Amino acid sequence: MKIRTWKRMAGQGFRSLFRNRVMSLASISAIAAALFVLGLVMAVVMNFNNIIAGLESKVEITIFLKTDTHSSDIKRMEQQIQSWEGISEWEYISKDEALETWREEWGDMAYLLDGYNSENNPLPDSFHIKVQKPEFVESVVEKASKFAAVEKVQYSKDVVDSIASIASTTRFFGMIIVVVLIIMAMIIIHNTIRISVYSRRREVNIMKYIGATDWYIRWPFLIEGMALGLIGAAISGGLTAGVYSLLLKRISSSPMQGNLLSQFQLLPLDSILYPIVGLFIMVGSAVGIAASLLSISKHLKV
Amino acid sequence: MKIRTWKRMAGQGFRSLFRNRVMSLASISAIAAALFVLGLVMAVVMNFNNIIAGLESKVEITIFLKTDTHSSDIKRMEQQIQSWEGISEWEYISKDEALETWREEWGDMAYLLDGYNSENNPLPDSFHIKVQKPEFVESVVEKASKFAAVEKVQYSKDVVDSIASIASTTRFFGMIIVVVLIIMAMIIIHNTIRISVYSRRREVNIMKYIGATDWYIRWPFLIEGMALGLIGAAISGGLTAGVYSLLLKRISSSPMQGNLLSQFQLLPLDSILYPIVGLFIMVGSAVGIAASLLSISKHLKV
Amino acid sequence: MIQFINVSKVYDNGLQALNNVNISVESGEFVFIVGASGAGKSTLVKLLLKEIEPTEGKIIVNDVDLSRMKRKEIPFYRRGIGVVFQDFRLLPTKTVYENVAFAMEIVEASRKEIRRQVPAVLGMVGLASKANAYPSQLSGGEQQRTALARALVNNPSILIADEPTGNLDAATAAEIMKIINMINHRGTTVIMATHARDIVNSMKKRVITFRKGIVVSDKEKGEYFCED
Amino acid sequence: MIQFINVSKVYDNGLQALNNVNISVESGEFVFIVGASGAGKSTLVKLLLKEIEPTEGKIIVNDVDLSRMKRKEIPFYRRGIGVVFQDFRLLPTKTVYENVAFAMEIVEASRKEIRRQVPAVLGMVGLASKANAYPSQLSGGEQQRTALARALVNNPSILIADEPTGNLDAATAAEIMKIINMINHRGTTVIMATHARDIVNSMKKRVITFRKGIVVSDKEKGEYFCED
Ligand SMILES: Nc1ncnc2c1ncn2[C@@H]1O[C@H](COP(=O)(O)OP(=O)(O)OP(=O)(O)O)[C@@H](O)[C@H]1O
Ligand SMILES: Nc1ncnc2c1ncn2[C@@H]1O[C@H](COP(=O)(O)OP(=O)(O)OP(=O)(O)O)[C@@H](O)[C@H]1O
Ligand SMILES: [Mg+2]
Ligand SMILES: [Mg+2]
Repeated sequence: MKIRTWKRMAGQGFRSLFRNRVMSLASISAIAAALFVLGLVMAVVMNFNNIIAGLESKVEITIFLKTDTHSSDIKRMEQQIQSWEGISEWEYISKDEALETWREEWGDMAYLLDGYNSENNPLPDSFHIKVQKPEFVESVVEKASKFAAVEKVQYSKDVVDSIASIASTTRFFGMIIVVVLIIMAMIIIHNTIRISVYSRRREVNIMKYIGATDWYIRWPFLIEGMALGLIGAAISGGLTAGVYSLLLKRISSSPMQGNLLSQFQLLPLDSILYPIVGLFIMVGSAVGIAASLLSISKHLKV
Repeated sequence: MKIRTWKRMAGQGFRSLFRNRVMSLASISAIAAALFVLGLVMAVVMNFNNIIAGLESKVEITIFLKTDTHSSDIKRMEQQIQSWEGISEWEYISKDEALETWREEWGDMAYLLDGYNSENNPLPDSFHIKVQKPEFVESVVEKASKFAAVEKVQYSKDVVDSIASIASTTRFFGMIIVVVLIIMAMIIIHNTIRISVYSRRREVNIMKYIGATDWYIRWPFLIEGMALGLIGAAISGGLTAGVYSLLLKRISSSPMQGNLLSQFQLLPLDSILYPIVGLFIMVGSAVGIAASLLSISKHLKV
Repeated sequence: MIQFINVSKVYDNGLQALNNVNISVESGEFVFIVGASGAGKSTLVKLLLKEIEPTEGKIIVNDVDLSRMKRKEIPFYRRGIGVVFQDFRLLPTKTVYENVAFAMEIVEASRKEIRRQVPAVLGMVGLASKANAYPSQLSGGEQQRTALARALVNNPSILIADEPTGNLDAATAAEIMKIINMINHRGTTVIMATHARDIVNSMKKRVITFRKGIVVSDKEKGEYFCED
Repeated sequence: MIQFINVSKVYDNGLQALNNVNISVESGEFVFIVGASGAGKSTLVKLLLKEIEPTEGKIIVNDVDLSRMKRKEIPFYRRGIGVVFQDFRLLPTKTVYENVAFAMEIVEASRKEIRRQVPAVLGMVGLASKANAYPSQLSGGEQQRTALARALVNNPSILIADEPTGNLDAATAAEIMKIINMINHRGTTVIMATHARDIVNSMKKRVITFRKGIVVSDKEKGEYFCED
């Protein structure tokens, strides 16, 4: 097709956006609403994943050593532990250090420990190991149990299980909701573009009978559909960014800061927004184009 | 108007639902999508409220008494504590009981306590008080501090603060999201009904010029709008119920059961569904009717 | 009685469609409105239906000034007028029968009346066999006759017909004119805008001729004057 | 050359609109199609445009069998035919100028050509002053002339006009017939369905008469026979 025809088509597509304001508004708000919710769900899922990742790195395995383990044995164990797969951090804590830590932690109640000193310290020496992922816990525990000098290996099976469970449940329901919403957004967009085509079926009909080719008729609708999708994506992107940054502000100024919830740091706006807006643009324009193609096909039949 | 006219109008309204399948489908899926998300948000908010209510009842204030407080003083304090406002539970734990509890709780490490018995027990007697709402904590602490026999009053300010904060943040953002969604649903529904009116503007025009009254023209649209809203409400109600019961099933069969998350019991389907469906029906039909009235008014102008 | 007193109509785009028109039509009269394309015939019809408002002047129908009419009264006023629109204005989603029955439903006629009256009127205009066809399944002339049937079904006291024979062959047109004449003999005022010179000249009725919005002649038992 | 060979058309609802029609029209001919309302004239036009398919028989235009035509070729075939539809088929959202220009845009004419050709054609049909009006702002006859302008703007080799004078007064109708006659003299084949007996009888052209879907007469320099 000639360049002037392309220009005409883009012009037609955008003009019809304005001429059919009512319908354009409906389409755009439908797309924006669907994508906005999709964005919120994605933001929540991404934050959950982030929190989970944080929690997962906190799983700690403690290896208590038998009393009077020789320091050369401890050296050897240190070397081996370093070589194990999936270890993210490890630390050796002598029984003296442990007693000191207890004293600090107990605070007001520390006088209960007053009877102990390095001579009669009842605590054992220990290794504290963090793994990269909960999956590594089993193998680390197994290997640790084989050391002759080990008295006991302790780790929180509870925490590991429930973390894995939160992670999979969140992803599972996040996916269900996102899929439902994408399907609904598709239905709405497809329908609104069908309506737009429907409202111009007379025009399409006339164009056909005075000799317009199928693609000549199709292109303005494709352009219109894509524009609708992209405008909707832009609006929902703005909305998502706005609500999310409001949330960030609110959280950072809230009294929770510095208490037990502060370990769950929300992701910054940037790292949330880019993938979400990218997805919005893809979904918006793809659905716009697909919907246009589907919608127009019926009315093109001779 | 005569009964036969009412019948005709209901017939017209429903027939036009079917005749304008394309648009009806768009309207219904828009309403259903908006209400579905509204339902999910409500379900989450309601569960959060429930969890918060559960947590709030867990706030505990501990009053440690001076060594050798006389049992008649303790009796008197018991009586006073009972009369305080906002107390949901209280318990007196003697220092012997406390030691026993420590032994149980420490498990493996209990040998550290082996040196203590009822003769040299370093622990104090104590009262443990639970309040109905975090707001009562301050007054309870204040009153308790006034007892002469009190050594120290201890409570988790952290937990109280963060619970109040979770509660208000959840409600705040829940409300924002719900309001945004209701506004979006209104825009979509209003637009889709405007489209429906628009697609029949010719018909409306003809009716006007052959002598139909304004209300004769309006009623079928009102009926159509209300039907759209109600069908959308029914679909989204079904969807919400389906997704929620899937969630319930999944949670109850998950490995989390019995561990730290099991204290957060999800609300049963019934107590979630009735208020949500009630709201759906109200919002759906109200918006349907309002949107119809707004939409038609423009085309009724002579 | 229908009176146009010093009526002018200027459209939004500045076009003067009617210019100081004075017409008076008695109840039961038969009047042809003729004139070239664009002379203002359809504008006159639209004014009479209160579809548009005059820019100047007064229109009085049965002693009621249309500009003073309350919004709520308009539908009831229009029910007394049967109109065949130049562009038919049929509902594409309704069959011929439904299009006609529709005009009766609006005035809350009973189902029985509708079932008696609609087939009778369709028979009168020669469309009995097309009752279940949709407008898109009709020929141009059949659509025009459907519009006429709808205009007549409520026994209006005034019948306004804008070019009701434009799409009809001579034979069918003569048939239609016979029906309209009969309606007129029953006492209905008839105002008919048309280009059909044969028909105008053969009917020997009052003829009002427009040229560019001005009444250039108004004669009893008139003729269609060709201006060139 | 246009040929209808044993063409019959039965609509979905069982109505036989055309019955074994055989017609042959040479390039450059001028043919009137006449017949009562519902005789099948518009059906013939729709068949020729490949808007509908014949139930039986073959239609051959310039040696191409329409039933064999590929889907992709249809638009290009239609560009060679200018049509004035009985219901005008104007775009309500475009002005008169745009409605006509539109037909040129479709064939990818340059902006310069469009700016030269459209006003010329509008002048020819007497609508120069209405170029910026929307169809809803036109009288019935003005709409009809807009449709004619659109049909002519691409210099088609065949002009099909379905009742192109139905909404026109005698003077304007005569003007339009002069234009169509001129187009025919330039070599364009003209097929015109009409009820206007005056026009048919005054033009002394070939007349094909339909009755209930059957060709009942086909005469050079024919007359419009009134059947009653
Ligand atoms: N809505 C409108 N806005 C602007 N101009 C209009 C409008 N409607 C009609 N006109 C103009 O007013 C003039 C009179 O129009 P009208 O429809 O009354 O003519 P008419 O006598 O019915 O013609 P015809 O025989 O062709 O139907 C015409 O020039 C037309 O273009
Ligand atoms: N889509 C359709 N479905 C069913 N029947 C149809 C359809 N289109 C036309 N008809 C019928 O076919 C017959 C011929 O219609 P056609 O439009 O060809 O008539 P015509 O000769 O053009 O009449 P007019 O002069 O009134 O325009 C009519 O009886 C009409 O009711
Ligand atoms: Mg007119
Ligand atoms: Mg026809």
